[in-house]
Amino acid sequence: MNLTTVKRTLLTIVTEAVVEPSLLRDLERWGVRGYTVADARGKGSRGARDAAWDETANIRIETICSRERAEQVLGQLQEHYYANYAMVAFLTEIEVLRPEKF
Amino acid sequence: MNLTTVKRTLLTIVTEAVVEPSLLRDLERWGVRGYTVADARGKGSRGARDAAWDETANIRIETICSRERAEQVLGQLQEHYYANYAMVAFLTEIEVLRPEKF
Amino acid sequence: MNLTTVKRTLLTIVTEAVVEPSLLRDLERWGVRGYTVADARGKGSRGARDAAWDETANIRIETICSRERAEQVLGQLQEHYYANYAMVAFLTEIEVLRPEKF
Amino acid sequence: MSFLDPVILFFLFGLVAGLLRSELKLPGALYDSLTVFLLLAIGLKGGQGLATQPLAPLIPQIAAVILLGVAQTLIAFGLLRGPGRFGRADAAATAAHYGSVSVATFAVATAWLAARNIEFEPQMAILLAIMEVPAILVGIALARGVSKDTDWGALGHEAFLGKGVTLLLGGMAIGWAAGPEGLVSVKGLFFDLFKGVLALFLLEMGLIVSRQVGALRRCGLFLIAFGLGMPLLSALLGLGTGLLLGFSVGGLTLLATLAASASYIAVPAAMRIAVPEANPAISLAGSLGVTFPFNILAGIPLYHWLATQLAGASS
Amino acid sequence: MSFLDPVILFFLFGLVAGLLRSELKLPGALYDSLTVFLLLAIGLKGGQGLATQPLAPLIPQIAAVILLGVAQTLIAFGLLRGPGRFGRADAAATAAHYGSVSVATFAVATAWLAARNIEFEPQMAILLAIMEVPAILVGIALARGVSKDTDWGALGHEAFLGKGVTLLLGGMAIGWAAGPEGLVSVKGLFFDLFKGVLALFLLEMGLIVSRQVGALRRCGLFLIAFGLGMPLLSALLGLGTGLLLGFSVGGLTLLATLAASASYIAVPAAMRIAVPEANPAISLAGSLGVTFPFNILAGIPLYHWLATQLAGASS
Amino acid sequence: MSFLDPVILFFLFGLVAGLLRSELKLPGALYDSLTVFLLLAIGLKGGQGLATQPLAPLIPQIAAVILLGVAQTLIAFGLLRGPGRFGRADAAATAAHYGSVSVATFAVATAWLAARNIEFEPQMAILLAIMEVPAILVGIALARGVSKDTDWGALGHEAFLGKGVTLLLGGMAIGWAAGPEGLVSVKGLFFDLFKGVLALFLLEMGLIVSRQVGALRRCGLFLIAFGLGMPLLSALLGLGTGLLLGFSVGGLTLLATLAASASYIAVPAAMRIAVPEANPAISLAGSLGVTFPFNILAGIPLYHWLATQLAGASS
Ligand SMILES: Nc1ncnc2c1ncn2[C@@H]1O[C@H](COP(=O)(O)O)[C@@H](O)[C@H]1O
Ligand SMILES: Nc1ncnc2c1ncn2[C@@H]1O[C@H](COP(=O)(O)O)[C@@H](O)[C@H]1O
Ligand SMILES: Nc1ncnc2c1ncn2[C@@H]1O[C@H](COP(=O)(O)O)[C@@H](O)[C@H]1O
Ligand code: NA
Ligand code: NA
Ligand code: NA
Repeated sequence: MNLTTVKRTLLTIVTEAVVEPSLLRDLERWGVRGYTVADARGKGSRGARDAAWDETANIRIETICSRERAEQVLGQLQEHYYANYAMVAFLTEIEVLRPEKF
Repeated sequence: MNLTTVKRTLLTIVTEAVVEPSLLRDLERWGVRGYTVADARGKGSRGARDAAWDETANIRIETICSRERAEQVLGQLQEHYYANYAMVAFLTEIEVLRPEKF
Repeated sequence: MNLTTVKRTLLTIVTEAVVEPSLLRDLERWGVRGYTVADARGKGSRGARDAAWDETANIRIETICSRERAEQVLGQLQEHYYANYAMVAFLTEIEVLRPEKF
Repeated sequence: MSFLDPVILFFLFGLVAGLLRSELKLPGALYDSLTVFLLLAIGLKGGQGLATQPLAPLIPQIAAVILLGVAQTLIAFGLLRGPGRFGRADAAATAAHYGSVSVATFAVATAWLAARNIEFEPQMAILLAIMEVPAILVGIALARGVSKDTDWGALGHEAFLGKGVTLLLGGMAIGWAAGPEGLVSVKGLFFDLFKGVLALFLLEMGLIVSRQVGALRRCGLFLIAFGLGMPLLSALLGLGTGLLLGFSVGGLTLLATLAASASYIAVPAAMRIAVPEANPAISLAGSLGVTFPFNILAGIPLYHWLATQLAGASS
Repeated sequence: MSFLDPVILFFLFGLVAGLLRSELKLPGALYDSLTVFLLLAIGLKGGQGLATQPLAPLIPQIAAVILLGVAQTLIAFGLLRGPGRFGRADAAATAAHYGSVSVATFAVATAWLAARNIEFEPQMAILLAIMEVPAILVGIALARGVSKDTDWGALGHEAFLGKGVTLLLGGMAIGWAAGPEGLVSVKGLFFDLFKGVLALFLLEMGLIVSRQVGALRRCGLFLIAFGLGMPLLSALLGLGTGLLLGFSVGGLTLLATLAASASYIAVPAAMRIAVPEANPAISLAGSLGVTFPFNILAGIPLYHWLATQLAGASS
Repeated sequence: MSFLDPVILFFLFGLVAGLLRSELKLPGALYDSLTVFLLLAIGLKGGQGLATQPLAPLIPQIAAVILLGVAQTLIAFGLLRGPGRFGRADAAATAAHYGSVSVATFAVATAWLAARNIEFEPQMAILLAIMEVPAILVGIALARGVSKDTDWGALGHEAFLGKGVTLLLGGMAIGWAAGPEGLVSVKGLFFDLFKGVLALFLLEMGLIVSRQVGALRRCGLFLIAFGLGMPLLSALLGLGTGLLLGFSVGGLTLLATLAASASYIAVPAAMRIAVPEANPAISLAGSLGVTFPFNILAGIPLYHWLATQLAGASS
C-alpha cells in the first residue's frame, strides 16, 4: 500500500462533566472542527472524582487539529479553565490520512 | 530497573457504534491480534453523534500493532469505511514491553 | 500566544475491571499523582472481555508522569501484574503545560 | 375515554422539551432497558394468548404478512425511485424501513385498544416479529441486486437473531409455555407496569423525534408527503390482508397499524451495514420524524375507524 | 406510625455503608433513572390535583415564593459574607444553594405527610419547580454584579430548561391534561412504586452524603452552624409566607420544608459554570453534608409541629 | 404448580439465545441494578421476619453455617487436588467458589418455595450473607498458607463490606427496624415485583452461562463431574446441619440449596485479587456453567424432596 499519512496534533482534555456543554461550545468557537467525548473518572490535585454522581464525574475530550490550533486551544484552556476547574490537558503528535479534514 | 521498551504503533478509530461487530470482524481478518473498545460520542463532518440512542452513538477502538500492520489496516479502513461511515482514524507512536505480543 | 509545553510521558493501562481498586492503590504507592479511568471492553491473548458482566469488563487507566516514573511503574506492572492478569500497557510521549503538576 | 392518553402526552412532552432544546436526556441504559421490557412484555402477552388456542391457523397468517411486508417494500421503492427521484441505495434503504414495522407504534396501538376494551388476536405479537424481517432482505436485494455475492447467511442470522426479534419470540415462547396461570407471578412487573413503562419510553421517543427536525428540513417536501402517504397506503393493504385472514376489528386495527408503521431500530442498523452508501438521516427523518408521530397521534384512531367500517361492511 | 420510616432507614444505611467504606456503589444510570422517575411522579401528582381546581390563585403564590427564594438567598449571602467571612464567590454560590430547593427533601416530606394522611395543596409541585430558579439568578448577580455582561439569556435558558424544572413542569402538564382518570393507566408505575423508588434513591443519597464528611471537616464549624441554622430561619420564612397564602397544615409544612431545603443538583451545576471561582466542595458540604440529613431526619417533623401550632393560632 | 416456572423459562431463553449467538445483550447498568434490587429485597424480607422473633437462637446457627462453609471448602479442595489433579491455586480458588454461596440460586429457591406456599425461617437471609465469607478466607489460606504475610485486615474488609454482604445485611437491618408494617409502603417495589425482576435477572444469567460453554469444553470432564457431584455432597452436608439446627422443611431445603450453590460474584472477585495465579475461567466454568444450571433446574426440587424425607424420618 502507498499511504501518505500527515502529521497532526491530538489535544486530549480531562475535566469535570458539568462543563461539557459550555466547553464544547468554546472549543467550536476556538476553531475546532470535530471532537470525541467519553465518560471517565479519576483523581488529581483536586481530589478523587469517582463519578458516583454527576457532580463528581469527569469527561475525556479528544480533538485532532493542526499543531497551531492545538496550541491556541491549549492556551485558551489555560487562560479560561485551568484556575477554576479540575482539568488536565495534553498534546500528542499523531498521523492521519485526509489532512484537509483536520 | 532495566527496561527495554520497543516501538509499536497505536491505531485509534472513532466511528459509529452500529458497525462494531462487523468492524471488529474485519480488524481480525486484517491481522489485528487484540483491541480495546469504549463507548463515546462526538461531532464531526457528519454532524453531532450524541449517543442519545444507539443509532447516534460512537465507539472508540484502539489496537496496538506493528507500524506496517497499522498502515495496512488504516489503508483498508480508507478503502472500505471512510466513504460511507462517520469515522476518524489516526496513528500514534508508542512503546511497549513484550514486543512479541503485538 | 507564547506557550512553553514540556515533555511528559503518558502511561496507558488496559486491564481487568476487578483489579481497579488494588491497582489504583498500587499506582499511588508507586508515586503516581493523578490518573484517569474509563470503562472498556476488548480482546487479547486471554480471550474476549466483552463487559457483559463485571467479571469480563475492562478498564482503561491513563496517568501522566515523568518518563522515569512511567518506566518505573511499567516495570512494576510487568513484575506484579503481567503474568496473572489480562493486561496491556504502553507509553506515549506527550506535552503538557504546568510541568510541576505531573 | 378522552383523547389525552398520558402515553401520548409523554411523547408530546418529550417532543416539546427537545424542540425547546431542554437539557433533558434520559440515560442510555434506561432507554435500552425500557426497550427490553416492552419487547418481552408484548411477547409474553401474545404467547399467553396463544397457549389457549390451536397453532395451525398461524401458518397462512405468517405467509400473508410476509407477502404484505414484501409488497410494501416494493411499492415504497417504486414511489421513492420514481416520483421521489431517490438514488437506488437511499430508495432501497428507506423502502426497507417502511416495509418493516415499529414496535413502539404497535405498543401504543395495543394500549389504545386496551383502554377501549377492544379485544385482538394474541398472535399479533408473532406477526409483529415476523414482519420485522422480510423488508430487510428485500431492501438489500433492491440495493445490491441478488446476483452479487451478499452473505445471506450472515444477514439472515442478523435479521432473525437481532435483539428485537429474539426478545419478542423468546417472550412468546415463555408466555406460551407458562400459560396465563404461570405468568401470574411475573404479572406485577410485565403487565401491570406496561403502560407506565410505555409512557416513559415515549418520552424518550419524543426527544429523539425532536432531533429529526433538522434532517427533515434538509430532506424536503417529498419525504414529508411520503411519510404521510405511505402509511395510509400500507394501512389499506394491512386492512385488506386482515379481512382475508378473517381478523376481528382489534386485529384489523393492529395489522393496519403494523403495516403503516416504519422501523426505526432493526432496519436502520441492518441497512447501515448492508447498504452503507445509503444516507441513514433520510430514512430516519421519514420514519421517525414524520411517520411515527403521524401514526400514534392520528393514524391509530383512523385505522380503527376504517377497521370498524370494513368489518361492518364485510359481515 | 413509628419514626422508623424505611425511606429514612435506607438513607441511614447508605450513610453507614459509605462511612464504613463499603464497596457498595449503585450504577450511575440507576441514580439518574431514579431521579427522572421521582421528578415525573411528583409533577404528575401535582398536575392531577391542579386539574380539579382553578388556576388563577396560583399567580400570587408564584410571586410569593419567588420573593421567598430571593429573600433567602440575600439573607444567606449576608450571613456568609459577614459572620462567616466567606469570599464573595463562595458566599454567593452557597447562598444560591440555600435560596433554592431540594427535590429529594420535598419527596421525603410528601411521603412523610402521606404516611400520616395529611393533605396538602397540589400546586406545591409547581412551587417546587418555580423555587429552583430565582436563587440561581440572584446568586450569579451577587457574585458578578449586574452591570457585567452576563449572558442572562443563556442563564435563563439553563435555569428554566434544566432537567429538573423540565421534568417537574412536564409531569405537571401531563397530570393536568390527563386528570386523575387519565393517569389510572400509569398509576401502577408512577404512584404505587413511588415510595420504594424514593427509598432506593435515598440509599444512594446516603452514600453521596457520606463522601461529604472529609470536606465538612476541612470547612470548619461555621459551615455546620450555618447548615443547621439557615434551614430553621428559612423554614420560619416559609411558614410566614404559607400563612399569608392561607395554606393548610400540610401545605405549610411543605412550604417550610421547601424553604429550609438547599439544592444539590440544579444549583451546583449552574454555579460551576457561572461562578467557577467558587469552591463547589464548600456549598455541597453544607447543603448535602449538613442540611439535607438535618431536614429529613429532624426538620420535617419539626416544621410540621410548627405548622400545626401556627395554623391553630391563626384559625 | 407446573414445572414450567416462568423464572426458569427466562433462564432457558437466555441460555438458548446465547448459544444461538443472538445479538441480545442487556445493558450492564440494568444487570447491576437488578442485582442490587434482589439483594435488598431478600434482605428486607428476611429482616422483617426476624423482627417478630428472638435473635438469640441465631448465634449457634451462625456458628454452624460458618463451619459448614469451611468444611465444604476443605472437601472441595481435597477433591480437586487429589482426583482432579488441579494445581494448588486453581484448586483453592475453585474450592472457595463451592464453599461459598450463590444469591441467584437462593432467590430461585425462595421463589420455588413461595410458589408452593412452603414457609421457611426468616434468618435464612442472614445465613446467606454469613456463608458468603468463610470460604473466601479458607480459600486464600489454602492457596497461600497462613504463614505468609497476607493482609487479612484488607481481606476481611473486602469480604464483609463487599457489595453483596453489605446489601443483604443492610436490607435485613432495615427490614428488622421497620418491621412488616413499616415495609408496607415499599412493598409495591421490593416484594410485588420480586419474581418479575428475578425473571429478568435470570435471562441475563442464561446469557452469561451460555458463554461458559467454550471454557467448559476446554476444562474437561472432571470439572463437569465435580460441578454435579459437589453440590450433591454439599446439599447433604447442608441437610445434616439443618436437621441439627431443627429447621423446617423449607429451611432444610434452603440450607441444602445454599450449601449446594457456588458463588459467581463475590468469590471470583476476591480470588482474582488474592490468588491471581488461579485461572478464573476454570472456577467460573464450574460454578456458572455446570452447578448453577444444575441447581436451579434439578437441584432445588431434589433437595426439597430429600428435606421432606428427612424431616418425616426425624420427626
Ligand atoms: N497525572 C495525571 N494523569 C492522568 N490524569 C490525570 C492526572 N492528574 C489529573 N488527572 C485527571 O484530571 C482530572 C482533574 O485533575 P486535577 O485538576 O488535578 O484534579 C482528574 O480527576 C483526573 O481524571
Ligand atoms: N477533529 C476531530 N477530532 C476528534 N474526533 C473527531 C474529529 N472529527 C470527528 N471526530 C469523531 O469522529 C466521529 C466521526 O467523524 P465524522 O466522520 O467527521 O462525522 C465524530 O462523531 C467524532 O466522534
Ligand atoms: N493489541 C492490542 N491492542 C489494544 N488493546 C489490546 C491489545 N491486546 C490486548 N488488548 C486489551 O488488553 C486486554 C487484555 O489483553 P490480554 O492480556 O492480551 O488478554 C484485552 O481485553 C484488550 O482490551
Ligand atoms: Na410497515
Ligand atoms: Na431553600
Ligand atoms: Na456452597
